[in-house]
Amino acid sequence: MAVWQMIPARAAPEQPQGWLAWLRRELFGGWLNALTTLALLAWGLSALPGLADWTLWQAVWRPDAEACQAARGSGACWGVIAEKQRLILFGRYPEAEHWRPLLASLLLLALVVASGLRRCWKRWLLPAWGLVWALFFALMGGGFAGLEAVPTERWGGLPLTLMLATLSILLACPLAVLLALGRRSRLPAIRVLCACYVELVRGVPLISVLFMASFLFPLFLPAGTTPDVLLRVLLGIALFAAAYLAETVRAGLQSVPNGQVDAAASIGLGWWQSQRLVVLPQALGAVVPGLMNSFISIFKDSSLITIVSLYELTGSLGLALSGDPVWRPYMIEGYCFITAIYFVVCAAMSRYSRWVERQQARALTR
Amino acid sequence: GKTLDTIKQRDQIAIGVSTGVPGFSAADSQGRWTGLDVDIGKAVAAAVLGDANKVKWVPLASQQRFTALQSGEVDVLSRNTTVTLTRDASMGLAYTAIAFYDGQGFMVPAKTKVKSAKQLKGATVCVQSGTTSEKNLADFSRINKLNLKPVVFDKFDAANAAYFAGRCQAYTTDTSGLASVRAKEAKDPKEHLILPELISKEPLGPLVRRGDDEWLAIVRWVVNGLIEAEENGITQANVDQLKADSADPVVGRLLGKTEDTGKLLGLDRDWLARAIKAVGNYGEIYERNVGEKTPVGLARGKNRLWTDGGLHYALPLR
Amino acid sequence: MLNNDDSIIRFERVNKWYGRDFHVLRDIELEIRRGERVVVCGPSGSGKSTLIRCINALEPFQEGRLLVDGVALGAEGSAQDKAGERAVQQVRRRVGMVFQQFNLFPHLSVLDNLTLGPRHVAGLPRPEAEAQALAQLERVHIAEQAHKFPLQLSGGQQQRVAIARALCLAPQILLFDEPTSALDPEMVQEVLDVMTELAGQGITMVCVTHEMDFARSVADRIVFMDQGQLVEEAAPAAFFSRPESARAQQFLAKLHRAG
Amino acid sequence: MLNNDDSIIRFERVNKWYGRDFHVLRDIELEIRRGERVVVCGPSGSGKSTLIRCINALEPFQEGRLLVDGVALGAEGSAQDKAGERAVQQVRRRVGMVFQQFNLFPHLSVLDNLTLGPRHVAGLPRPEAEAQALAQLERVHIAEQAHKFPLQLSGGQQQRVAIARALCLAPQILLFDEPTSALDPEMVQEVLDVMTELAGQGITMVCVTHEMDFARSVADRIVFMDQGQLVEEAAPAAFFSRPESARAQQFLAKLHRAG
Amino acid sequence: MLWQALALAGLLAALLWLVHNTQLNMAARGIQSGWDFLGQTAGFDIGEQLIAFDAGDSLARAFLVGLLNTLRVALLGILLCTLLGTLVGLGQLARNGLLRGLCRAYVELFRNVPLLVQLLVWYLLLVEYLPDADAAWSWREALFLSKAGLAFPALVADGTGSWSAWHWELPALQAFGIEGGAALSPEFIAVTLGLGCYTAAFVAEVVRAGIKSVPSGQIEAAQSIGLSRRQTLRLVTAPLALRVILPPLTNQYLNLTKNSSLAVAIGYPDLVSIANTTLNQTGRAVECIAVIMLVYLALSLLTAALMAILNRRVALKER
Ligand SMILES: Nc1ncnc2c1ncn2[C@@H]1O[C@H](COP(=O)(O)OP(=O)(O)OP(=O)(O)O)[C@@H](O)[C@H]1O
Ligand SMILES: Nc1ncnc2c1ncn2[C@@H]1O[C@H](COP(=O)(O)OP(=O)(O)OP(=O)(O)O)[C@@H](O)[C@H]1O
Ligand SMILES: [Mg+2]
Ligand SMILES: [Mg+2]
Repeated sequence: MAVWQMIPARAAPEQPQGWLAWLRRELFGGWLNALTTLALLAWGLSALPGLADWTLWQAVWRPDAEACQAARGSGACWGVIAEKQRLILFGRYPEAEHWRPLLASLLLLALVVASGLRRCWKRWLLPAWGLVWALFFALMGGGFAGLEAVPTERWGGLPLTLMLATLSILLACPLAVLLALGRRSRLPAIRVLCACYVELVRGVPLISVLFMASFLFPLFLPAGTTPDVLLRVLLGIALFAAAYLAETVRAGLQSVPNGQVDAAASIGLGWWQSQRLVVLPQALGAVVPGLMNSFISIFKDSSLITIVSLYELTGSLGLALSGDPVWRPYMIEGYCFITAIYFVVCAAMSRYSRWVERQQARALTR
Repeated sequence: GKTLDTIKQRDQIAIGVSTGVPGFSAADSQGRWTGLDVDIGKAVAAAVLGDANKVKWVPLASQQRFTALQSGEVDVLSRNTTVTLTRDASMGLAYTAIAFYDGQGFMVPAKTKVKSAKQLKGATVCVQSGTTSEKNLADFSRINKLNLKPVVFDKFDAANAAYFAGRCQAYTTDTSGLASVRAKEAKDPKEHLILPELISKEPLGPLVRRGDDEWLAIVRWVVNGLIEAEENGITQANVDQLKADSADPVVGRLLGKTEDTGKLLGLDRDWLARAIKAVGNYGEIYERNVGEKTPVGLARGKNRLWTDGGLHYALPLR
Repeated sequence: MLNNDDSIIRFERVNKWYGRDFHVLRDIELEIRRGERVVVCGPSGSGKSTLIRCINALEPFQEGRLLVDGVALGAEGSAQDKAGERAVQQVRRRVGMVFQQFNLFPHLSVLDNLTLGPRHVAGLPRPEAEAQALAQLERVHIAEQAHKFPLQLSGGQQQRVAIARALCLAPQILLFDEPTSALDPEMVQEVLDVMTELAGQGITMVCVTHEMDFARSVADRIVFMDQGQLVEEAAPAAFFSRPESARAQQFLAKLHRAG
Repeated sequence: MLNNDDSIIRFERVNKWYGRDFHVLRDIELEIRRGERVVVCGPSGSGKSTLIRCINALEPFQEGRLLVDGVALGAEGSAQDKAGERAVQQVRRRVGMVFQQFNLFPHLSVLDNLTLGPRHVAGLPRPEAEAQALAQLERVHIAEQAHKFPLQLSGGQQQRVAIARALCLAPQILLFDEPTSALDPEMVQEVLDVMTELAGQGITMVCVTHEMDFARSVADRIVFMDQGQLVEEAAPAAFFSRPESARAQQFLAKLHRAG
Repeated sequence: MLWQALALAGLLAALLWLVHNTQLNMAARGIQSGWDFLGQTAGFDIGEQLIAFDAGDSLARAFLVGLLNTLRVALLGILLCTLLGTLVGLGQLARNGLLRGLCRAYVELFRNVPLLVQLLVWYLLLVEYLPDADAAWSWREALFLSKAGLAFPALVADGTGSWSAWHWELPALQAFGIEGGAALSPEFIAVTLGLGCYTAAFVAEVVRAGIKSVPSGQIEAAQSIGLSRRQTLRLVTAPLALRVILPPLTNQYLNLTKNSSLAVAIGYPDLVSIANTTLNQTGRAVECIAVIMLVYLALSLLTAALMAILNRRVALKER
C-alpha cells in the first residue's frame, strides 16, 4: 500500500512557439513534408513571376487601347475595366442615369447586410424591406418626379443580378418551407404532391426551366396576359430554387426531436403554432450552412439568365466587350473583374454562415 | 382587329428586334435602338399610334423570337428574319412584306487566301443556332461535298467573338450581317474577305401573328407604303410640303389628301404621311442605316427599286 | 367502478395498438380522483409512457373511451372529427406534462419557454404572462435563471423549468414521465423535492417513476403495469411490503437488488 | 522503486499536458509486474484513460519515460524520431486494448475484425488467422457469431468480440478502458465473466473500471487516481475497507451511496 | 381529407387551365404540335458526333447525337472531378501547411464563381491563347494542340472491313488545320475542364467531410491492433469514409450531368443545343423543351437508382 504526495500542476515544458516554429512544423516536419514544400515552392516560384508580370508589372492600367495592344500577350490590360466599367456594371441602363442603379444597389446591399446582423433584428426590419424594395423599383423604373422612365428591358448588370438573386431567395423561402412541411404532412396526397414537385424540379437543369419561363410560359397563359420577361425569369428561378431549399429545410425539420412537438402540443399549441413557434425556428437554425449554400448557388445561378438574353453581370460583360473590336481582345481581364465580384459576394456569404454557426453554438449553450 | 385594339388601348406597340446586328437593330451607346429593322418598326408605330416612340423594344435571341411573337409578347417581329414556307405555314406566323433581300455568304480571314467558298473543303465554320443559315450551310456542304464542320453558337455575338478569336476558318450568315460585322466588329475590316458566293435566298421582313388579318394588312401596307413613297419621291423632308401642294394624284392618295386609304385599314387619313415624316422613305431608311456612307457600307444592289433594276416592287396602294 | 363526481380521469376499456400487431394497451380501466397522486410503475416497455401520453391526447387509441376532467377523448376514427380536435385542445389546456428529456425549447429563453403557451394559447398579453411565469419559476426556486437559455442550465434546473412550464397554464392535472431518469444522480433530489412540494398543494398528479422512496412518501396509490395491462393497484405501503401479483414481486425484487 | 526483471510496465516520472496548461498526468511512477492484474479507479476526468492510453502509445507524453515489455517509449520530441515509430509498433503488438465504445470495425464481419491484425501485422495467412480467431471467439463464448457484422450483435456480444480481437495478436498485456460502462445493465455481467476467466489465465491486465465487485474479486492491486496523479495504491481488501487518503475515502463513499 | 381533396382539385384545375390555355393559344395561332417532327430530316449538320450523322438524318437521330455528346462530356467530367476532387480533398488534410492552403484556396475559388463564367473563361483561354490551327503546337508530330482543339492518333478502318484494315492514323497539318487521327474540339475540352474543375471543388469538400466523419475510436482501434498508418487508411478509414462519401458524391455527379446543359453557351452540340436548334427549325417549343426535361429527369432517376443499389450493397449491416 502506498500513498503519493500532492503534486501541483505546472505548465508544460516550453514548446518552440511563434511563426518560425509553426513554419518548421508545418512545412518541414519530416522529409516527405519538406520535399512537398520544396516542390510546391519551386512550382510557385516558376509560375509566380510570369503571373505577377502579367497581372502587375507589365499590365496597362489606363484605358489606353494602343498601350494595351502593345502589351498584349505580356501584360494584362486593366484599362479595359476603367473604360467599360459602367457598361459592365449597369448594362444598357441609360448612361446619364447611372446614379440610379448605383444608389438602388447600394440600398439593397445595405439592407441585406443589415438583415444579417443580430443587432438589427428589430421590428423596423420588415417595413424596411418593403420600403427598400419600393425605392429600388422606383429608382430603377423611374417615370415620376422628373425621373426618366426606364423599361425593364434596359435594366442590367450588377443591380439586375442583385435584384434577381435577392428576390428569388425571398420568394423561394416561404414556398420551400411549405414544401418541406408538406413532405412531412400526415395527408398522403399532399405529401406525394410535394415530393413529386421537389424531385421533378431537382431532376431537370435550371436552364430548361429558364427556357420554359422565357419561351414557353406565355403559351400557358391566356392570350395577352403575358407578364414581363424579367418577372417570368424571376419566378422560374424562385420555383426552381424552392425545390432545393425545401430539401434543406426538410433536413432541418428532421433534426428537431419529436419530443419538441410533443412538448408544444402538451402546452396546448396547435399544429401551425407549434411549427411556427417551436419547430421551424430550430429547424432553420440547424441548417444555416445548408441554406447559405443554397443562397450562394442561387446567386451564382443568376448568371444563367444571360442564356435567355437578359443582361445581368455576366451578360453585360459580353454586351460591353464582344461588340467592340477595340476592346474585345481583353475579355479575359473582364472575366477577372466579374469573377472577383462574384467571388467576394459568395465568399462573404459563406464566411457569414460560419460566423452564424459559431454564434449559435455560443449563444445557446454555456 | 384585336391586336390593333389592344395596341391602341395600351398606346404602345411591342416590337421584337435582334439583340445586336449593327445596321439592322443594335443599341447605340445610349442604349437606344437603331437600324433598318428598328426604323420599320418606328414607321408602323407612327402610322398606328401617331408617335414613332410609342414602342416597347424587345430584344430577342433567335430561339426566342417565334415563341415571343406567337405568345403575344410582341406584336411585330422586325428582326432580320427569313421568310420560309415552314415558318409561314406551320409556326403560327404570317409574313407581311419583304423589307430586305439578302443571301447567305461566307467571310474568311484574308490571310487564308481563300477566294471561293468551294475552296473551304474540311473547314470549320462558325454559325449561329436557330437560323436558316445552319440548314443552308448543311445543304451547301452536301451539294459540294465540302464536309464543312459547323460550330454552333446560341448567340450572334458569341459566334462573332469565336470567329474573330480564330476558332473557325470561316463565318457564315447573311451577307448583310457579314458586312455589318466586318464593318463594326473587325479590328481591321481589310483583314476579312466576304466570299462572292451567295448560297441562299434570304428575303427578310417583319412577321406578325397568324389570325389577325387586319393587323397583318397594316404592317404589310406600311412597308409597301415606304417603298412606294421612295418610288414617288416623297421624303422625310418634303412630305409636309408635298402634302400641302402636290397635285400628283398618286402622292395625294398616298398622303391621304385625295383619298382616305386609312379608313380601309382602320387607321386615319394621315397614317403613311406620319410614317414617312418619322423615318423617311425606304431609300432614306436604307441609306441611313446600312447604305454605302455608313460603316456597314452595303450597296443597294438587289434592294434597289424595280424601276432601277432591283427587286423592291411595292404593291399598289389604292 | 364508481362513477362519482370526484373522478377527474377515467379510462374505459381503452385499447391501443402500434401498427397492426403490437397491442400496447390492453383493456385499461382506471379511475383517478381529483387531487389524487398516482404513481405508475412497471418494467421497461410495459406501456407506462403510452398510458400517460394518452391522458394528454399525445397518442390516439383505437378502442374505448377516456374522460379527462369532463372532456371525452374518443377512440380514433369514432365519428367526431371536428369535435375531437376541439376536445384535444381542451384536454391539453387542463393537463400539464413533464417529459423525461425535459423537451424545453432550446431556441427560447427560459422565460419565453414559459410564456409561449399562455401567450399563444390563452392569449395573455406578454407582461401578464411574464409575471405569472416568474411566479412559477419562484415556485421551483430558479427565478434567477429566467433570462438564460435552457442549454445553459444543469439537467436538474432544466427539469424544474419544464415543471414550471407545465404549471404556467394552471392545469388541473400534472403528468410526469420519468422526470428524473435523464438526470445525473446529484440532481435527482432537487427535482424530487420540487415535486414533493407540488404534491402537497392538492393538484392531481400522475407520475411514471422508479424512485420508490418518492412513491412511498408522496403517492396515494401505486399502479403496476406489465405488458400493456394494469396488473395491480394498491396503496404504497401495501404495495411495497406485500405485492400480490407474482410479476410485481419479481419487479420489486429486481429493483431492490439494483438499489 | 525496484528494477526487478519481473516488471513489464514501468512509468518513470511521466508527465503529460493537453495543450500548454492542462497538466493531465503528473509525475506518474508506476510499476506493473508480469501477470499482475491492476485496476485503476478514480473520479471522472482524473486521467485514468489517458494513463492507460499512454501504455499503448495512443497518447504521446512530454516528460519522463515509459517501458513496456522492455521497449522504451520516450517523451515526445526526445530525439528518436525514426526509432520511436518502430518502438510504437513493437509496443502495440505486445499490448491488446479494449475500449469503452468497443470500436469494432462496422464494415467487417466479426471474423474479419479478428483476423485484420494477424493478417496485416503479423502476416499470417488467412486460414491460420481464421482458425486462431475462431479459437479466441470460443474463449469469449460467441464462436457462433463469427460471420455476423458487429452492428448486428448486442452490446455485450460486441464487447466480447472486442476482447477476442485484442487477444488475437497474443498480447503480453491487455488494457481495458471502462469495458462495461457503455453496456446495458443485463449485459455487464457477461463481459465481466469473460474478463474474470481471462484474469485466471495469467495475462497481465490493466483495467479502468468502476465495477467494484469485479475489482475486489479479481485485482491484485488497485490504483487510485485523482487530478492526474496517483493518489493511493493498495491491495483491494485494504483499499475498500480502509482507504488512507481523504480523496479515496470520499470517492468510495460516493460509490457506496450510488450503488 | 377535405384539405387533400381541395389541394388535389386545385392543382388539377390549375393544370387543366394551363393545358386549355396552351391549346387555345396554339390553335388560335395555327401552331402545329405533336411528335411527328422527330421523323423529319434534320437539315443541319452537327459538329461533333459519336455516331454517324448528316443533315439527311432524322431529328430523332439528331437528338440521339446530342444525348451522346452530353453523356460523353458528363462521363469524362465525372472522371475528372472524381480524380481531382479526391486529390484536393486529401490535400486539405495534408500535414504540409502549404499544400493544405493551396487546396483550400482551390476549393474556395472554384466554388464561389458561377460555372457559366468558368466555362466561358476556359473557352476563351482555349480559343484566344492557343495558336491558330495552321501553327499548332505539336508534340512529336503526333499530338497537335491549337485553336482547333487537341488532335491525336487514332485507330481507323479503311472501309474494307477486315481486321488488317485497321491502322493507326496520325493527324497532320493540312490547308485548314489538322486532318486525320481523332480530335477533341476546344468546346469539348472547355466544357469537360470547366465541369470537372468546378465539381472537383465540391467533391473535395465531400471527400474531406467523409474522412473526417470516421470516428477517431475506429482509427485508435486500428492502431491498437498494430496497423500502420497506411494500413489504417487502407483497411479502416477509407472503407468507412467511402460509405459516407457515396451519397453526396452521387449528388455531385447528378449536378455535373445537369450542369453539362450549360455547354450550349460555348457552342458544344449537347442535347440542349440540338434541342434549341430543332426548336427554331420546327417551332415545336413545347415538345423540344419537354425532351430536354424528360431526358435529364430520366438520367437523374437512373443515376439515383443505380447509386441506391450501390449504397445498399455497401451499407453497414445492422440488425
Ligand atoms: N411509436 C411507436 N411505435 C411502435 N412501437 C412503440 C412506439 N412507442 C413505443 N412503442 C413500443 O411500445 C412499448 C411500450 O412503450 P412505452 O414507451 O409505453 O413503455 P414504457 O413502459 O414507458 O417503457 P420505459 O420504462 O422504457 O419508458 C415498447 O415496447 C415500445 O417499444
Ligand atoms: N484530447 C484531449 N484534449 C484536451 N483535454 C482532454 C483530451 N482528452 C481528455 N482530456 C481531458 O483530460 C482529463 C482526463 O481525461 P481522461 O479521459 O483521462 O479522464 P478519465 O479519468 O478517463 O475520466 P472518465 O472516467 O470520465 O473516462 C479530462 O478532464 C478530459 O477532459
Ligand atoms: Mg417510458
Ligand atoms: Mg475515461
